[in-house]
Amino acid sequence: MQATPPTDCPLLKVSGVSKSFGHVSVLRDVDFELAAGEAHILAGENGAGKSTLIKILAGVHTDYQGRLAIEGHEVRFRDPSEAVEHGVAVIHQELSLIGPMSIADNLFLGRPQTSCGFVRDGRQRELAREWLRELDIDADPSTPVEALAISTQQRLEIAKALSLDAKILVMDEPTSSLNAHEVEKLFKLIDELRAAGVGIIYISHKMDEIERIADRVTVLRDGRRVASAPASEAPAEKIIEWMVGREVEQQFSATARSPSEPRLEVSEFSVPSPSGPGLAVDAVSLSVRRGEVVGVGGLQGSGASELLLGLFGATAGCRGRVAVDGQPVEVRSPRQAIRQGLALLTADRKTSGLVLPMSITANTTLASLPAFSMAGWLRPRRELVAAERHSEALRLRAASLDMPVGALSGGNQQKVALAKWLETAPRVLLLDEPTRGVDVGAKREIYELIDRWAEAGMAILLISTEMPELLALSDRIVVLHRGRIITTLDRAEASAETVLAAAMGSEALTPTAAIDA
Amino acid sequence: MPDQSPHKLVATAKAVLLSPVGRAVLALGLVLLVGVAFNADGAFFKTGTHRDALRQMSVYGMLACGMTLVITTGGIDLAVGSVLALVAVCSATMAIHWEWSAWLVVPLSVLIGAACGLGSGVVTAWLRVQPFIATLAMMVFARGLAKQLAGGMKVSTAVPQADGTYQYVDVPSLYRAIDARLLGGHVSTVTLVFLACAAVAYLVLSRHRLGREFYAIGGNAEAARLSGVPVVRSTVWAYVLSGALAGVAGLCQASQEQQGDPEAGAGYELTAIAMVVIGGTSLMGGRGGMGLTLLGVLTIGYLDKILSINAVPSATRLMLTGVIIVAAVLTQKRGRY
Amino acid sequence: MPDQSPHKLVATAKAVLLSPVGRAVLALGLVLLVGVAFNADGAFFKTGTHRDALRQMSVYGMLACGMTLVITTGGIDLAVGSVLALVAVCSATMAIHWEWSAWLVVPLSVLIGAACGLGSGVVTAWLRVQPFIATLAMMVFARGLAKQLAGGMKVSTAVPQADGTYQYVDVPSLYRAIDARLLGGHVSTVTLVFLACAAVAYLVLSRHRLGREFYAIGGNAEAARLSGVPVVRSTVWAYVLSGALAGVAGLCQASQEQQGDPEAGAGYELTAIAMVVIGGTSLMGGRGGMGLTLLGVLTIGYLDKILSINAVPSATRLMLTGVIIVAAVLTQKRGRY
Amino acid sequence: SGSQSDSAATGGAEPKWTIAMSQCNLGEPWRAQMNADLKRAAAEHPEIRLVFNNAENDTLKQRSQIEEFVSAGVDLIMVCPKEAQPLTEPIAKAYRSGIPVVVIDRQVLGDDFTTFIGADNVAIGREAGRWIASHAKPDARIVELKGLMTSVPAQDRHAGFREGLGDVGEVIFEADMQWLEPQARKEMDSALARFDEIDVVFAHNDPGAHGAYLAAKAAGRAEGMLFVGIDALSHEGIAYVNQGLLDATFEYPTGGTVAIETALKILAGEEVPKNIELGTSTHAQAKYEDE
Ligand SMILES: Nc1ncnc2c1ncn2[C@@H]1O[C@H](COP(=O)(O)OP(=O)(O)OP(=O)(O)O)[C@@H](O)[C@H]1O
Ligand SMILES: Nc1ncnc2c1ncn2[C@@H]1O[C@H](COP(=O)(O)OP(=O)(O)OP(=O)(O)O)[C@@H](O)[C@H]1O
Ligand SMILES: O[C@@H]1[C@@H](O)[C@H](O)OC[C@H]1O
Ligand SMILES: [Mg+2]
Ligand SMILES: [Mg+2]
Repeated sequence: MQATPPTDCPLLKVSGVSKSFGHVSVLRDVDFELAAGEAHILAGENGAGKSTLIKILAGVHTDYQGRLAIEGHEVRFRDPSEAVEHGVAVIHQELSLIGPMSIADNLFLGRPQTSCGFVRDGRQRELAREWLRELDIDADPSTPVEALAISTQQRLEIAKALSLDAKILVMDEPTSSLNAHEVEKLFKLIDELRAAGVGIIYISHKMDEIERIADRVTVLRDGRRVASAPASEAPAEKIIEWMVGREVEQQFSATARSPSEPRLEVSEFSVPSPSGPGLAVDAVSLSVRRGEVVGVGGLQGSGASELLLGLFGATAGCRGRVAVDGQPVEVRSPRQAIRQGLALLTADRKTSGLVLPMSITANTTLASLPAFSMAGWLRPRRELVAAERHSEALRLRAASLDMPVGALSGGNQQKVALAKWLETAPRVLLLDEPTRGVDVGAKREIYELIDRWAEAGMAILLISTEMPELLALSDRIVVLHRGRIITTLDRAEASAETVLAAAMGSEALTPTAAIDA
Repeated sequence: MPDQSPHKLVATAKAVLLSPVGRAVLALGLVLLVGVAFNADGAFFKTGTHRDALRQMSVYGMLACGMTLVITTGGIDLAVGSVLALVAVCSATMAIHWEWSAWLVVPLSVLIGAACGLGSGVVTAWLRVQPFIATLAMMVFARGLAKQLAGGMKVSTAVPQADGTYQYVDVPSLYRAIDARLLGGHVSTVTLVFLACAAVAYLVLSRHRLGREFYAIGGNAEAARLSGVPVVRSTVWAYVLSGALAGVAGLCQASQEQQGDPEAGAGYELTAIAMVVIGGTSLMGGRGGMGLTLLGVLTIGYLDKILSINAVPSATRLMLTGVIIVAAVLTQKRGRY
Repeated sequence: MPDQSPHKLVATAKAVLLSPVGRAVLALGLVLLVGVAFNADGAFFKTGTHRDALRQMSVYGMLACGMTLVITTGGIDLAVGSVLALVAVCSATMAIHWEWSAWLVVPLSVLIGAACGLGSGVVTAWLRVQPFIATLAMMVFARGLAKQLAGGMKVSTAVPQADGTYQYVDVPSLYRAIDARLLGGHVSTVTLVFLACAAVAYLVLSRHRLGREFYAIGGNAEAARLSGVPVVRSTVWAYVLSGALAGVAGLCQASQEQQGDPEAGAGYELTAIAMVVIGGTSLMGGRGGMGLTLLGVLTIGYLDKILSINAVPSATRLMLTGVIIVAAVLTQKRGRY
Repeated sequence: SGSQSDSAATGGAEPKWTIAMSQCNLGEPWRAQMNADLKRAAAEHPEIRLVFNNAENDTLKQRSQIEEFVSAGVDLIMVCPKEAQPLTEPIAKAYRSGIPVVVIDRQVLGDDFTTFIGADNVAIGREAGRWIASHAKPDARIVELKGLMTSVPAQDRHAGFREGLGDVGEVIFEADMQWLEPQARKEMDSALARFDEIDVVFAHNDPGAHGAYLAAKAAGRAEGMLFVGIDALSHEGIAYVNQGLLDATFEYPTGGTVAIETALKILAGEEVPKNIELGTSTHAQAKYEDE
């Protein structure tokens, strides 16, 4: 035990950390240092081991080799609460909120405000309200968390970590569901924390975010540290090269497309609100042509996700007309939708996208089982071939295709969800945040794939909170505001500013407001 | 806008009826309606019938209180019926054979129950055996122990002597007190004991930090752990409390039977679980509450009583029970979100 | 690198032992070891003992097969014991009293079981009542119906006549055939029936589209629905299959008892669930498989047999069962995927 | 009607008296038989209405049933108690409130009831023991399959049996089969596996003896083995004896007919004895009769 730490000793020092799951080695001899007041980016491809390193730091994984030291004192956490006691707060990649419990209870989980062991609900609500205000969350502290949109949940997760008053704040892809406005709000908070001497570890696959906040960058590849440099010596291209081991062109521009006849036609389509009376989507009409990518812009609560779910037959009580390839279709269940050639990649892979305990192969073929069975009997060989094909095309990183999807890294899970829908060879592809949590290399591959699918004649309806992605991929962007289409922008008109302005409801700013597909 | 208020009222009424509590009340209402319709020549309208109905459901109710805590964590406690028997045997030995004072017998009974719960809790939370198996093991173990301690017979006021004869002793005053009626004979003491248990369970579940942790563990154990909830310790507590409440139930059972029967409480765990679930609490954990359980206890308790006062033959009774249970919960959809 | 191979072997062995199947084998191994140690003067080493052990676990095993399917969907089927009794009564009535041919009795028995399963399935999947409650209702209903049909006594070869006397008829050849031994007397027919049931369940679960859908529903019902899985229909199928297998079990039970006892199978559901769970399948659904259940059936079946041949007194037997169950699954950590 | 209230009314005459009966459970055929016997006997008396209730093996439930009978104001209560101690008080209360109570089969404590009708299980066990002692070889190897040993009838039969057996034979295997046939077959399987020579099987009830017989039959060892049970229900034990499966069974009379006769006397105001003991009778295969 050192009495006083040497003054130059870093806030956090990770030395020689290794970790394996069974005989799969995930981290090998990793060193990492974090200084007070520093925003330190941890980058790497999907499955590189970033979250694993973070989980060691958070006291989640306790069996690892190597050492951790905080302010010169060696620590070895046995559970997450010990990490919190040592001033480490973590926002995990997978949300760790308790769905049925209220916002206030979630905020104070593990350290409730009590007197004689009894929870002081009034006090908790009061404190919660302050944190909600801080993060611009417009919700009552007694609302159950599961009723919140994912983006709100993610911001709540941030509030929860901030409220711990930590010395070390770790954020594992905290913005994967946030829109530009919300991200900017977070960065302001990060700046304040940095100024207050908090050390921040930030994991992200978004290069613009990295450029915006990085003081220092460390890159992992295949569980090894390949580089660590001050931000000034690590431009985006360099980081990507470290990550991938080769050069990847970052800027993506879609091939010029020539959309032909309408494939998906929607008129006067309304979707009831999931939370009470009223409509989440109000008489929306739009059409997507063969080979066209139509982006759907809008802020949280605009109803974009509901529109996609409604079109896919996942919500009861929708009204309106839908036609595919000129044929009116009646879609009253996802099953019917799939038969009509629709596919929906949902925004939340964990709750509605994947069956976590099932294997990669089984998830891949789940939506197209008829094609993989004869008289109901499955054909495992064929399934395997299909899974292998997608895994190669999407560069899936997994120890084996028999592995349960739940054991994959976040980005790789997303790839499996995509693979499932590709396997159905859809005519109309509905994508809700298709690259959430996906690394740059893979993201680029997905962009190229989307491009190729469009070229092959699919009609694609795309939701993305990542503005560059939305702008780069979409031939047109319809912007929703409170369930109505407020404007439609073509490629030339669309820019971050025009989309955002429309999303906030300012019709006046957009000259083409009246034009509709 | 005064013309809106009836509309609003209807909406409110609808919301209440569709809420979990509203649905549980509906289920109970349906059962009581059956009672009114088949009132066994007016027997259903006598206060004594209700006093007895409440007394009869009390022991099950105590088990259901503990079960609610465990189910909230996403677990299950199959051992409660056997723990009841074990405590009944032990308390009878202490109170009848050894003539110990109530000040010793009551706390020790609760403690024995809690110790069994501790066993189940440690095996399930710490050794990570599935709760179903861990408590099933405790269920057979406690039953065996009860039989062993009772020496294969009931522990009653006929105390076997060394020479093979029996000496008859008095029923201990503790037992008489528990089996008495209070408030002018209108309420059985065990009913009040049950209400006290329900109050304790309510306070723990809805007002205490521990209860909050039960919900968190049942809602998402991994997230709870990440948030610093001492998952193992809190889970163990849920089983300890369930065991302690089964201990209280065992004491009440022995008092009413005036003996400790090692075969007592067989199958009670299923009834207790059914009471919790029929209230609307999901076995998945993380949702529900004591209010719902109270309604569930009343629903099953009254169903049983109504069939009994009408002297419905057992085959018919079983069939009717099945049908009425389904009818009663039909409005309760499995919670999606 | 030849010097690595022993190291590799150890690693492989370790991986196998830590896999779910490996752990289930360990549990079974432990129980068999107890059998070797307490072999009841060598009775454990006689082939007949094993033939009998396998016969005795067969009826439970059939129920466990159906239970595995239901549990995979995240459900539970408490009705199997009662359905067994109902089918036992019906089959005895058809085969003994009405002297119907096996070609009618066998399919009808399976159908009656399947119909009960259909009832449970529709109530739980379509009307969305929690499986615990839906099948509990079916459990009491089927028991009541069995008693009603049997008229309060066993349906046996003593056939009551109009004048109050009894006429004795022969045990039907179907029953004799099911209760016979095959392969030179070394295997009971019911054991083969059980194996056939296990094979069917295995094929459905691991090779058929339906089984894949069961896993998907149990693993994440919402994701399954959004992937086009007909969640309601597939879930109903799980209960129908469980009911049908309980029907087979009822027929086998009646054949072995040479009568239809309306009280048969009481509590068998718990044993069947325990067999599934002790194999390592989680009650959460979405995981596990028939191989594990087979190991679970053997583990519980042999445990019972070993205690029986050693004539362990019932109190001790219960306590030992509890301890050995925990010891046997101690290595099984709760599955995190 | 679907109600169990069995008005035995034949000619539309309104029954004069209501008799309520609480049976401790109906899972055991013997108890179902008792109810059937009561019902048959009552059918001959249009002046009584007989109402049945089943306590499903739950003491406290049975206690409430008695309380319900009292509050319903029935004319006579019959009860086949699950337990002596816990039912003593409710029965006494009913009796003291002026309702005659006929206790059947199992005793209660004290004497606050009108009359007890039942057989002596020790005596029956003794009878069975004696019969075996005189029909088996002196060094017979005996298997005893006991009823649920926490219940009084099983304890009494066990004690009586050992007494009646005297020093004939040796009990080499005993197990608790909880009155259940499948359980008995299982335990007999184990006995057969352990012992190559078994001469006699005594089970505390006929289903148990039948299960044991089936086990021995399947093992090919039933020949020459004696199977003895208790109960002698016409559709069960007696049928087994008549079919040649069991060698003997000892009647454990249900007392149904006697109970109805006694009840009628009580209702008519006649004196009845406090204790009516039912005897047993032996039903053995014809081949033993000449001995
Ligand atoms: N519980 C586990 N069991 C087995 N393997 C695991 C487990 N958790 C992680 N892995 C594996 O460890 C590797 C690293 O995963 P990790 O989550 O650290 O990646 P990551 O760098 O955070 O990726 P992403 O950017 O996709 O989030 C992956 O190959 C993953 O499959
Ligand atoms: N199950 C639910 N129960 C109650 N309210 C819900 C539920 N699901 C969604 N909502 C509410 O409906 C509104 C619309 O949510 P939705 O997720 O569709 O928004 P979105 O347009 O997709 O936004 P985002 O960009 O955040 O994904 C939100 O205010 C959300 O809180
Ligand atoms: O078989 C009978 C048993 O079931 C009952 O409990 O007691 C009397 C026995 O003869
Ligand atoms: Mg990660
Ligand atoms: Mg959304």
